[in-house]
Formats: sequence, C-alpha cells, structure tokens
Amino acid sequence: MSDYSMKDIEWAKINRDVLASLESPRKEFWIVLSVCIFLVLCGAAAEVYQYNEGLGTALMNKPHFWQLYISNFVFWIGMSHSGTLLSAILLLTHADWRKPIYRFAEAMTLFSILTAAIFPVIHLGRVWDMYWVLPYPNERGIWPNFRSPLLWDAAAITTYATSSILFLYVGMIPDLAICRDNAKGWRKKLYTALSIGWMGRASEWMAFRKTYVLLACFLVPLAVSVHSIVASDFAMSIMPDWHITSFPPYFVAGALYSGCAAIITLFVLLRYVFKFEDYMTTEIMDKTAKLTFAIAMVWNYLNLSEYASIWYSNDMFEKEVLLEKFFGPYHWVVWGMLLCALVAPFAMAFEKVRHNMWAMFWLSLVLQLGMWLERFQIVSPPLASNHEPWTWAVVWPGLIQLTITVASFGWFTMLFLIFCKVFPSVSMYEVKEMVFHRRKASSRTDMEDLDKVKDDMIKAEEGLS
Amino acid sequence: MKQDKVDDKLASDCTRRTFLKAMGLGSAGSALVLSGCGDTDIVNEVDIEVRKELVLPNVDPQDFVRPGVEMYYASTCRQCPAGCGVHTRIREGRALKLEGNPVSSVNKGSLCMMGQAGLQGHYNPDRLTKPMVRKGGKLVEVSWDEAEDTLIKVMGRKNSKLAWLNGATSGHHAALIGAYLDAVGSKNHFVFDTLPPAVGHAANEKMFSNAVPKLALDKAKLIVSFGADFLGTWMSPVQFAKQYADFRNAPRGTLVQIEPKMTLTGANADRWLPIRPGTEGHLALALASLLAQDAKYAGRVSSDVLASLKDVDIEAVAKATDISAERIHKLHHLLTSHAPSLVLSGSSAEGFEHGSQAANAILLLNVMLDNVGKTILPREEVDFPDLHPQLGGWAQLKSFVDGLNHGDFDTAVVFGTNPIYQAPDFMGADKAFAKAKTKVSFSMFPDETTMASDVVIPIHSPLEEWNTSMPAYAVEDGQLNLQQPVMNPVFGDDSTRAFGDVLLTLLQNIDAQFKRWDSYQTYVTDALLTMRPVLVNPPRATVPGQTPEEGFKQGILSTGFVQLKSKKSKPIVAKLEPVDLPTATGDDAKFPFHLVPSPRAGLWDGRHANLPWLQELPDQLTEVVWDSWVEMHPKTAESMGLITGDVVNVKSSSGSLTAKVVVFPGIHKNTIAIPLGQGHTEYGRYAKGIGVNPYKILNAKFDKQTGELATHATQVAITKVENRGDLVTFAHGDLVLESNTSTQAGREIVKTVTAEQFNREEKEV
Amino acid sequence: MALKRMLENWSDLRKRDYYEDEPYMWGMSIDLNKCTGCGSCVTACYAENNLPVVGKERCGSGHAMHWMRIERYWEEPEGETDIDIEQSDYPERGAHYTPMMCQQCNHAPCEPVCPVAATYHTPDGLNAQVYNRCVGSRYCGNNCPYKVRYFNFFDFSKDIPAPLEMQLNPDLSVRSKGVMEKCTFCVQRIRSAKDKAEDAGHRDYIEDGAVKTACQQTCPTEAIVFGNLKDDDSKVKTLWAEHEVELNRHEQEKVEDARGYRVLEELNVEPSVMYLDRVRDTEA
Amino acid sequence: MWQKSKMPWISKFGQVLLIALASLILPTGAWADDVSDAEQPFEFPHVRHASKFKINCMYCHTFARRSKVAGIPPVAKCIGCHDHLPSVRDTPRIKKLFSYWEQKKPIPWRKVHDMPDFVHFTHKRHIQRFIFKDGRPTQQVCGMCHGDVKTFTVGRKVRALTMGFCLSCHKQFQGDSDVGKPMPAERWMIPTAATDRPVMEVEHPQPAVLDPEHPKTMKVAEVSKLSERLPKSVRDHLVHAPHDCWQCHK
Repeated sequence: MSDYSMKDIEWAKINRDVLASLESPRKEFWIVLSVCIFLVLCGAAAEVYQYNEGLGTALMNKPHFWQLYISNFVFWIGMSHSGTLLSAILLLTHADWRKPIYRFAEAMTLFSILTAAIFPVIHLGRVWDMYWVLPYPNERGIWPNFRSPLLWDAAAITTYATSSILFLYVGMIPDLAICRDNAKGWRKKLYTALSIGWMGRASEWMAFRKTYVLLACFLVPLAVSVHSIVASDFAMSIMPDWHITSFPPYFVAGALYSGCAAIITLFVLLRYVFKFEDYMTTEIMDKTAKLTFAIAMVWNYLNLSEYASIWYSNDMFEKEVLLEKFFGPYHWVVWGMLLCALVAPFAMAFEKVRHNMWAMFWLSLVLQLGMWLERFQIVSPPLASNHEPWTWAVVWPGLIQLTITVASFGWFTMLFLIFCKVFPSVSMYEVKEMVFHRRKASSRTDMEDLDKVKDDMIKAEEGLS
Repeated sequence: MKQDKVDDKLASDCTRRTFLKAMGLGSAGSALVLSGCGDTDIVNEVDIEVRKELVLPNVDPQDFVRPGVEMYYASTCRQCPAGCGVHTRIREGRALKLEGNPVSSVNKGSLCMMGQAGLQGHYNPDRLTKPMVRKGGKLVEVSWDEAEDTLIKVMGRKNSKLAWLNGATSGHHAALIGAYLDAVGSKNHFVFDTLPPAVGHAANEKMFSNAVPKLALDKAKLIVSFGADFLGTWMSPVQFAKQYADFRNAPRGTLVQIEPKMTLTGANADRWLPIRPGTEGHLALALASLLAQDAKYAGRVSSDVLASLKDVDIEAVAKATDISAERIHKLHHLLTSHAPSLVLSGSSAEGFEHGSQAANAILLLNVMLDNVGKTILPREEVDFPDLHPQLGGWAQLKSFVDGLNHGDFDTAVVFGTNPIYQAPDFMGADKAFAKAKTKVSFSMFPDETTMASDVVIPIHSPLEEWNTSMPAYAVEDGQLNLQQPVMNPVFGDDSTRAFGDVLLTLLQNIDAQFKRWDSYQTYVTDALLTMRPVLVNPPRATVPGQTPEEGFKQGILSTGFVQLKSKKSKPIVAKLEPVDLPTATGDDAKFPFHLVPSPRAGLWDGRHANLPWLQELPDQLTEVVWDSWVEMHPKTAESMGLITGDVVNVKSSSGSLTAKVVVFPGIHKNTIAIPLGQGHTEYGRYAKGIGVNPYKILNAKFDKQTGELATHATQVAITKVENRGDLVTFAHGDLVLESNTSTQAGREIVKTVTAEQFNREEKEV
Repeated sequence: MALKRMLENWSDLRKRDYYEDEPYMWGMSIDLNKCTGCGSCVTACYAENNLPVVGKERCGSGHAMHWMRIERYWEEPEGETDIDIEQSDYPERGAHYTPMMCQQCNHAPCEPVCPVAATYHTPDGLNAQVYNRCVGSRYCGNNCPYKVRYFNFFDFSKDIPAPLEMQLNPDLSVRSKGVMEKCTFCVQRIRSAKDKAEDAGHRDYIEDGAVKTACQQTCPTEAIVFGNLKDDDSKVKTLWAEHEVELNRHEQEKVEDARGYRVLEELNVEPSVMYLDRVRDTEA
Repeated sequence: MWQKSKMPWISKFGQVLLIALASLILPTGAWADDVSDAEQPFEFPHVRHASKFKINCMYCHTFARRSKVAGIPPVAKCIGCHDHLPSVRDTPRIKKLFSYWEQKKPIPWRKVHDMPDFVHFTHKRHIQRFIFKDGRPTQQVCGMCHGDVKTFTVGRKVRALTMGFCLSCHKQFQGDSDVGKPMPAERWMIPTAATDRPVMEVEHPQPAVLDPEHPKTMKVAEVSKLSERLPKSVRDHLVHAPHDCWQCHK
C-alpha cells in the first residue's frame, strides 16, 4: 500500500462524499438512533426514580460512597482526551495523517465531556444545590472550599468543555461554509449562522490558522491538567490505593489509551457507514494503531510500576488492598482489566492485525472494556477493604447504576449520530490539503526541494475554496 | 383561611403536636398548659420551605413553663424490673430523652439501652388508644363509658373464680392489686416474669435465708460466674455494670465465666469456658471437692456435705463438662489464690431438671471460700411487705394455665405480662386462656395475650402515670422509686388511662373505703404522706409559704424516690445441704444439640421487640439486627456444611422452628443458641412477623425442687432447609468470609495488655 | 478582596495551633478495660441525635445510621499484642469491643475534600458538619479512615410514624435526603452549656462535667470520659496526660506500659479520642 | 463579513445566559419568603400597645431574654390586663380574645418570622447582649430584625432574615479581641466575614427606632469603639459575635 494513495482524489469528490454523509439518513440510522433514545429515556427514568427515592436505590452505601457514577465519569473524561490528542498534538507536530479523522475525534471529545459531566451531577446527594460548588459571589458570604479536588474538577471540566467546543467549532468554520454553499432550507440558515460569513479570503485563512494553532497550544496542557485533576480526586485522598503519586500521569496515559481505542472504533464504523474508504485509509489506521500501541505500553508501565511501588513500600493498608484486588471478591474485574487492557494491545504489534479493519474494531472494543474495568477497579476495591476492617463490605453496582451506565453510552451515541448528520464528520478542507500535499509530493522526483513545495502550497491555499 | 378551618386544624393539631403537661404538684390536670411557640417544629426538614405554620401560645401556663427551655423531671424506668431512676428531659411539653438519675442508688446516673428506648414505648405508634371489647368474635373499639360498664360487670363484683396474672411488680401497684384481689375474694394471684432467676432465688433463700442477698461485685477479687449474665440480662444489669467498673479498677479483679453460650458477660471475661450444658453443677462440685482437700475450706462445711464431696472424680467431670482436668485445677488454684471471691449461678446453670441442685452446688463454693459476709451480704429488714417486689416465675404461670385448664377460673385478668407469647407450646397457654369465660387485659400494646382477650383496657405509659415501685434487686434496702407523669398523655386524655385509676375505680365499686381517693395519684401521694415518719430524711418545705405537704411532695418528686427506714439484719448463716446431682448423661442421638434460649440485653424477653431502636441495636455478640438466628460453633457448622445465613430447621420433641444460622465461635460445640425476643405474632409493626421464639419448642421439663420450667434442658436436632437467607449483620466481614471471625486485619483497633501490666501502670499513675 | 486576603493569609491558615488561644478543645477518652460492649451508648445516641431507624433491609444494604457503633472483633491484632494467643476452638479471652464514632480529628481528612466546605473545624476543636451546606458529594465519607460518616441515602425522616416524631430533639436539625452526617460530640449540649456559662458570666470557662455527651451520660461502666483538653484540671486532660497521649503524635513519648492510644494514629490525623487498652488477666 | 451575518438568536442566547448568571449572583433571600400578609385570627394592634401605651416588648414576649424563642404571650397575659379595661371590652377583637379564653383554647396565631429549621437562632443571647449589657432601648434592639413594630398592627416581616442579613451584623460586631486575628471560620473556607469588605453590599439593618438625640442610641461607628470604653475582662466577653457555622446550624 502506497503512502500516497490519496493523491488521486478529486476535490469535488471530497465535497460530494462528505456532503453525502449529511443527506437524509437511511432506515438503519433511525433504528440505531431510536435505540439510543430509548436507552437515554431508560436512564432518565432511573435517574428520576433515584432522585425521588434517594441515592440508596443505586445500592451505594457505607463504605461504598462512590461507585459506578465515578468510574463512568473517569471513563468518559478519559475518552474525551483522544480528540485533543489527535487534533492538537498531532497538529502541532505536523502529523498530516490526522486530517481525515480529527473532526469526528473532536466531536467525540465534546460528547464524551458532555456525557462525563452528567455523572457528577447525578452522583450528588442534593443535585439542586450543585451550583454551590461554583465560586460565585453571594449574599451569604460563603465561598466553596478551594482545597477540594472536586472543586478543581468542576473548574477543569467546564474549562475543558468550553475549549473543546471552541476548538471543534473553529476548526469547522471553513467546512461549514462549504455546507452553507450547498445547503437548502433550515440547514442553509444553520450553516449561514455558524459559518459567520466565511468567504475563504487569504486574510481569513491567516486569522483562522493563527487561532487554530493558538487554541491547540492552549488545549494540550489543558487536557493533561484536566485528567491530572481527575486523578487528584483519588490521589489527594488518604484512602489506601487511591493516595498514589503516580496517579496523574497514569490517568492521563489511561485517558489517551481509551480515547485512541474509541477513535479506532468510530474510525471503522464511519468508514463503512459513510463509505469513507478513500479518506480513512488502512495507512491511517496503521498509524493510529501504532500510536495506540505506544500509549498502551506507557500505561502498562505506569500500571505495573504502581503495583511494584505498593509492594516494596510494604505499607499494610496499601498491600492489603492490592492483595484483595487480585484475590478478593473483585478479582475478576482486575484480571479482566489486565487481560483486556494489558495483554490484548500486544495484538497491535502485528501488522496483519493493524491492517485488518474489523480485527481492529473488535480489538478496540476489548481495549475499551479493559479500560472501563480499570476505572471500576480503581474506585471499588479500595473502598471495600479500607482502613477500618469493621466496615469492609463488598457491594456490586445495582440496577439503577447499571441502567444509567448503559444509558450514558446511548446518550453519547445519540449525540454523535446527530452530529454526523448535521455536521461534516470528515474535515473537507484539511483532506483537500492532504490530497494536495501528497499529489505534489508524489509528482516530484526531487523531494528535498521543500521550499518550492511550500511556495506551491501557499499559492494553492490562496486559491482554495 | 377561614376561622373555623383554623379551629378545626387546631383541634387536630392539638392532639398531635401540642401537649398538655401535667406535672402535678398541687394543680395537676387542672391547668391547661399548651406547648409554647418557637421551636415547635417537630419534623425539621433541612430544606428551606416556605410555610405559614401555626404558632400556639399557652393559654394559662404555670410559671416554670418556658418554651425553648428544657426541664428535667425525675421518674423511674419501668423497662425491666430493675427500677433505675431516670431524669426525663422535657421541652414544650414533650419528653425528649431519658437519662439516669445520678442520686438513685440503683443506677447512679447511667441507663441501659432498654431504658433509653423507654421513650419509644411511650411514643409507640402501635400503642392502644381505645378500649376494646370482643363483640361477635372480634375486638372492636368502644368508648370509655362502655368499657367501664363492661369492666364493672366483669370485675367489679365478688368473684372467687377470678384469676389475676401480672408481670413482675412492686410498690403501690402491687399493693393495689393485692387490695383488689382481697376485695373480690380471689386467691388466684399469679406473677410471671420470664427472666428473673426464680431457681436461683429459691436456692439463695434456702442457703442464705434470703432470695436476693446483696452481692458486692466491686469487693470481689475474683468472680466465677456460672452463666450469670450480670452485665446483660441478670437482675439489675446497670447496677452490676457499675459494680463491675469498680471491680475492674486496679488492683483489677478477675472474671471467669463458665457457660455453654457466650453472653455479654462472657465476652468481657478474662477466661470464658464453654461447658457442656447441664454440667455446671458437676464442675462446681468438682471444685468443691478439690477445695475440700484443704482443711481450711473443708472446715466451713458440715460433715454430711463433705461426705458428698468425697467421691468426685475430676477426670470424669472433665469428660462430662468438656473442660479439661488441667483447667479445673487451674480454676481451683484461682479460687484459692483470690480472696474474697464471688461465685454466681445464673440461668444457664439453673435451667435444668436438676437446676436447684446445680445452684446449690455453685453457691456452696461461696460458703467454702468464706465469701458470705464479704461479697454476699445480708439484706436489711424493711416494713411494708405489700410494696416489696413480686418477681414470680414459670411455676406460677404453670399454675395459672393449669387452673384455666381445670376450669377453676371464669375470669382471667392479665396485666404487664404476655403469657401467650412466652409460654412454650406444650403448655397450651393460648388454648387454656381461651377457656376462661372473660379475659381482661390491661396493656399498652396489642400483644398476643391482649389480642386474645375479650376486654382490652389501654393503659398509660410509665411516663404518663403516677406510681411507686421497688427495684427487683436493690443495693440500698428500702428504696421506693416514684413515678410521676412527665407530660400529658401522648394520645390525649380520652385515649389511655392509668392502670391505677382504672383499678381504683373498680375497687371503689366493691369497697366504699376506697372512695377516699379520687384518683390513683391521691392514693399514692396520700400513702407517701402517711409514710413520712418512716422515711429517711423526709423533705421539708423550703420555700416560704409552702405547706409541709407541698414541700414534701416537691422534695420527693425532685429526688425521684424515697428511702424507707430499715433495720439492720443479722449476718447470714448459711444452711447447707448435701448436693444431689444426677450423673451427667451422654448426648441424645436423635436430638444431638442442647438448645440455649438466650436472652438479649435489648429485646429482653421479647417485651421490647416493638421498639425500633432496640431492634436496630445489633446483638452484642453476633451483630445481627432485626432477626432471630441459630448460633452454631464453626466446627459444628463446618461438619454440617452450614455457613452463616443458611436456613435450618430446629426440631425438638415438642416442636420445631426455622431460623438462619450464624456461625459463632463463642458457643459449645454440642450446643446451639437461639436468642429470645422475636417471633411475635402480634405486638405492632416493628415486632410482628420477625424471627422465632425459642421458648415455643421447649420440652416439658421442670426443675424438680421449685417446679420452674427447665429452660435449658431441651435438646434439638438440626436439618438444613435452604441456602443463604437474608440475614443482616453489622459484622460484614462475617458474611464475606462466611464465618464469624471478624479480624482486625493487622490494625491496632483494640489493643490488649495483661492485667499485670495494667496494675503496674495504674500504680505509677 | 477575598482572594487577596486568602493569598496573604494562606500560610497563616495552614499553621499548627491556629486556635491556640481558644479556651476549648473537646476531647474524649474511652476505657476499653471498662467498656462491656453493651450498646447503651448506641441507643442513647439514637435518642439524643434524631437518628433514623432504617429497618432490616436497609441495614442489610449498609445504610444504617448509627453515629456510634460498637465494633466487635474476635482476633488479636497480629504481632502487636501483649497477650499470648492460645490455640483454642473458642474465643476464651472474650470479644474485643470498641465504640467507634467520629474521632473529631484535628487533621481531619474529611475537611479539605469537601467542595462546599460543609465540613470544617470549629475553634473548639470539633469537626463540624453543616447539614444545610452539604451537597452530598460523599468525598468526606470516602476519605474518613474510620468510616464514621453516614450519608442520608434515603429520606429517612419521612418514615417516622406519628407520634414517634414527638421524641425528636428540637436542638438539632433532622437531616434530609442527600446530606452527610456524623457524630458531633453532642454539639447541641456543648453549645447549651456554653450558653449557660455565658449567663453565669464566664464565657471562657465551662466546668468539667457540665457537658456530658449522650453516650458518656448513659454508659453503665463510665468508660467514656469527655471534656475540655485545654482545661488542665479536667478529667479527660488528666487521663490524656497520665497515659502519655498528645494530640500531635510526634510529641508523644510513650513509656512502656502506657495504655493510651488512638486508633489509626499512624495516619497522623490527630484524633481527639483516646482509647485505653483492653485488659485481660493472663493468670486466669 | 461579520456585519453581514445576522445572529439574533445568539444574542438571545446570550441574554438567557446573562440572566441565568445574574440569578445566581443575586441575593437568594430576596424572594425567600414573605409572609407579611399572613392572615391572623384577629388583628393585634402592636401600634396601640407599643406606641400609645409604650409597653415594653418583653412585657409580653417574656421569654426573649431567657430562652431561644421570644414567646407569644399566653392568653392569660392578655386577659390579665383586659379584664381591667372595661372601656374596650366590647370591641370585636377583645370579644374574640375573651371567647378563646373562655374556651381555654390557644389563639391560633400564624408564624410570621419562620426561620428554616436548620437555623438555630437564639433570642436570649441577643437580648442579653444588646439590651442588658449595652443598655440600648428595647424597641431599637428588637427593631433591628423585626422592624418598627410600634407602627404595625399585626406583626409583619420587614427584613429578609437571610444569612446575609445575619452576617451583616456579625461582621460589624467584631470586637477588640478579634482585631487582627483571622476569624476562625476562615480556617477552612474563606468567608467574607473575615475580609475587609463584604463581597456584596447587603443593606445594613438600620435600627428601627433610631432617635439620634436619644442618649442611649449608639452610632454604628461608636459600636465598634464600644469595647475601648469597657474594662478588658468585660470586653473580651462581650464583644465577640460567633463566626462559627455550628453556632446556628447544627
């Protein structure tokens, strides 16, 4: 397979293909969407019941004050990191293979945050007083507690959500303009409003580029800090096996890991559903898989080093939890996680697997399952064998929690499906850029003459759109 | 809102949330004192809620009524016969909390969990609030007028065939009941209370000429207790706990507890010895024979007793009791090295056909060790025998039931006890009770006996009525405890009535003499006023303008009790008889397990099963709540393939019941224990339908000397019914680990030092 | 402004002995030599503090609300015991009982993690829980090493049938669904004693014994002693001094036989409850 | 470019957002509860009692100085005077009063100042401090929270009685002993109580009867200097308003 397989695509075909994905959906779309909506409604019903009756219906108790809601929160926040990684980091590192896939990755980021943000809310005992967490001036003269990681969480997530929306939106403006030019009816109005008068002038491109890169620069450290803060929800406590210094990097690695896995899943799906084979090529999958593999190895290392450090610290409480994790009542969760997230990624070491779309699809699901289990085993087993042996108790999440968990997947998918039908899920202008670059590059025998390529690019860009 | 609506609402509000408070002292009941304003909110929600609620002023309050300010009234706890003094915290006419009365010699300011929960009996949602009469086979609520008419018809005439059964009682209730029975010409007075150790009392009476000699636990250096759970359910737990606290001070006394099932006292023992049930007397005898080898001890007993100690084979006893010979010798050494000591005999030693003899053997040790006069002290003599506590026992219940069966009684009156719930199935108490033509029950709650009665009289709670009582086991002889209404009746004046008032009205119908008193209150206060000359330091008027009577009444009510003068009695001279114990028999192959029906500090004999605080208070040993269970040793459970939570069938030759297993290390391997207190078929929402009552399957065995029920003599067989039921224990680890081995997992949560270290450290301090 | 002030005072706020000048510092001592594990204190706590009865099912699902609980262990902690463990099928040394309630830590792990500062430290050394500020994030419950925080997983107060609600103590709030609660050292009693002291004209001095917690008041063996640790003559302070226990455990110089210890002291949370070792006679 | 595209909905969205934000910031007490229109069984003329006859508030609200609650006067108290006032005996209100008395029924007044149940306010401490120790006029002290009652007929709620309202005073009355010392509650949170100025300017409660000529009326500025005039032992005990959440919420 050639590295330059995309060079022959007509630009008009790009527009046509991508815009086709926005057209009236097929029957299957509606089926999937209604299943998602049904799940969301189930979740909403569960939440209403829980809200009325009390959180006890979710079977959380003492000592299991936290359970699936928090694991899910960490899971979804983790998943949101992929978009940032692909867009921002790869943008800044000029990895051009990101171009056909970053748009949906960013959308995924956004929707993961929106999903994650639900969990702290339904987790609260008194949801109606949630705004007290925000530091707003009030007549009572009370501030929230700035030392609480939960407060940092609230701040970090709102910041991250806002920035992600902005990043997604800014990156979409030129495409929205294309849509505007091809749309009728309500879509026309929508795209007109959203594309804020984009004409594709050089000055606009200049401003656009600058904004986009700046946002990317802002987002990379933000993303790292967000998950470090989520990690500090655990690391700042004194619970054995939560109070671990390496949690922030471990969480960031885990987040990128599960995010990449999710990208692979959606990559394969979109490729087949919208017939994007021309853009989402095997080559790109290969690169994504390699990246995922690398991150998996970092995560593996951090995970194992955590076990090792607990072991040689010989701390009674920590060791107790570690042993309970492996041999206690939650052992199958831990072993399941190790199998799915620690062993399974080694499959990606083989090119055959990397180049087989459906193999990658199933593998990515396994990885995500592993990472979901990982979040569960971070939250529950340490609570089950805490400092105070009298309170040791094993609690499995109840029906309400499981329903809401499943509903969160429905919610995410629902948002994503709607997004795919309203907004172009592949970046048209960036793909054009990519095709252009490759076409240029392949037509040249002398690859070193980069200056000329650059000049050509600038010229070409001026005349784009 | 329209005015009339407000008034309507007020009427309902008045009954529910504003209360009359009749403190008495001169003008009780006459002044209408409504609760004040301000903190009248009863259920305080945390959330802000805009309400326009009523705030009701007092109409004509007494000077001391201050809304928002708490007051304490002295009274007496009636949750068990021990008779602890209490202070009731009152605000806005509501009793909020019971606390020990620091000047009462019984409890010296402390209270047990049952005392604390007295409030829940008082405010119990299942209290009877209307008199009921059986019409057409069903109990229907009737007006008080009708109920009184019926009562006078049934009880207000001479009737030698009237049988009266009441629970442990004392003071003026006892006196009034006596007067009533004299007036109707009935000699059929029975007293039945489940837990007072009647066999032990009889043995004491025989040996020390006093059923309840004073015990000085605090003076003993060593306590060897054969199943006397003095910290939990034995006679007067709070008082003994106080003494126990002194006993544990440096130099620290040593406690050895010998019993088949670990009680709360056993859990606090320095050495807990599991003994095969029914062999306690044999062990005591073996110890006595070892002591008798020393002339110092042998000299204290007569020769015929000594002769009976001659041929005791320690090895054989060791085999029979499952306590090694080495351990018996160690016990002997302990007894000889600590003086004074105290040897106690409790229900698990006495609940057999040879129970009296076992108690005899155990008490004999006290004589040999010369504890009499040191830790076992004589009672002083107090006049007014009518006021003395009547504790009764199973033998009297048996006579009551037999009498009913023979048709000796046409009217049965039950007050303060619940025989239909308590009596074992073999007695057929329910069928016998049904034979009486008319059954009358005075009760606060819809218990089993009450619901089987024809006339049900709802009575005041102890916090609503005037009364006096004497502690079942007093530390100061002659203490007469007082009760006063600490608040107006919870359900209003037309709902419940004081037992004393109802009985007094009946008496007035038969005996005009009693018309002198218009209420039980005047009866009691008059009696107290006349008792003034025989009281120790009767209070006098303190405030200028007070009459001496007012001063006296105020004084005694603020103290909560009066002290009767007593005469010093002669030292105890022990009367000994040779002990005659049957040889220990082997296990019954068909019914291999001994059944221990174990009382719980909390639910007591089942009378507190309707108090949710006590249902939710975990059992001290197994940590189980809201349930009945079968305690079983881990080894036994393992051999039978049972784990905690499994449902088993427990079968004796008289019946069977089903309960869940709790694997519990503190029990003899051949023994199972089922706690008392549950298995109510009536008794309100908190008690009904929970668990089982082990008394129901007891065999018809009685102590040969006293005729008391041999509560521990039943043997049972066990079969598994199904896996894991919904057993709830706070020892979560027990369920996780599937055995009862709660571990500290290396944490130093409870650390232990030796008594030697303790004494050394306390000395340094 | 507040931010500026906060930055200026940040190090001040983190100082030890911040409340050095306060006249009160409430502490407790529990003598396990005397505690019999009977549970009277538990019921007294229910009566005093409006604790809800949750019923069997909810006890089973871990929602019981006993602020004070009695823990019962069968085994000695390994290695650290002074008693030689004998091999026996029976627990011949009895049970290990300990009352466990909020230890009112002075370095309370629950306090910094509350996002809305519903739990904080009062000047008199109590670990306060302000119910009406609580939003129910339950982080404090997780971070409590003693697991003595109890969350209102249901609206328990709804289930109190009339007239049982007449027993509720008006001096403290009945907690609603979704808030955390825990032992308060009977703060309502402390406040009312302070109020009385102020009436008598000595705001800074409450007589020893004038405040009794409900559990202490009822304890049949008087195993629980409560009082002001800043009052050198108070019984609890004397006990702490006698048994060589200091709030800051690094200042402790324990002599060999001293019986005083605090549970999970090694976590440096500086609990205000001292326990005295359980004692068993090895001669018996 | 920009001016071309019309975005009316964005600005609408912005409006909604702004309103939502503003609603968070506004004093929540502003609409907390207003029961000034509570319908009472009959109209009690405070104006006559307090203004015309100058009866001290504490004559009727007798528990205020010794209890948490001020106390609605018992019916007997009303009758105690009105029995001797035949001149008004036949007015409808007094007739109604006597009808309650004759039936021995309490008058079902409606609560006007109803605090949330988690607020444990005590009248006693405030009355003891301001009336008995500072020697301020009773009506002025009571009026701080209850308004100028002597102009009312039935009691009305004239102050929001929100937490901010309480704090506005509790901030002022930091005495000598507190100066320079960060307030305790500041340890874990940063309430404005300890800051130089309140974050939101909440209207200070003006004493209801502020007669500037009255010798016992103190200016707000004087209040903070009050402590300087007192001996230190008294000062430490007097001028110290609690800043601990658990004083009022427990």
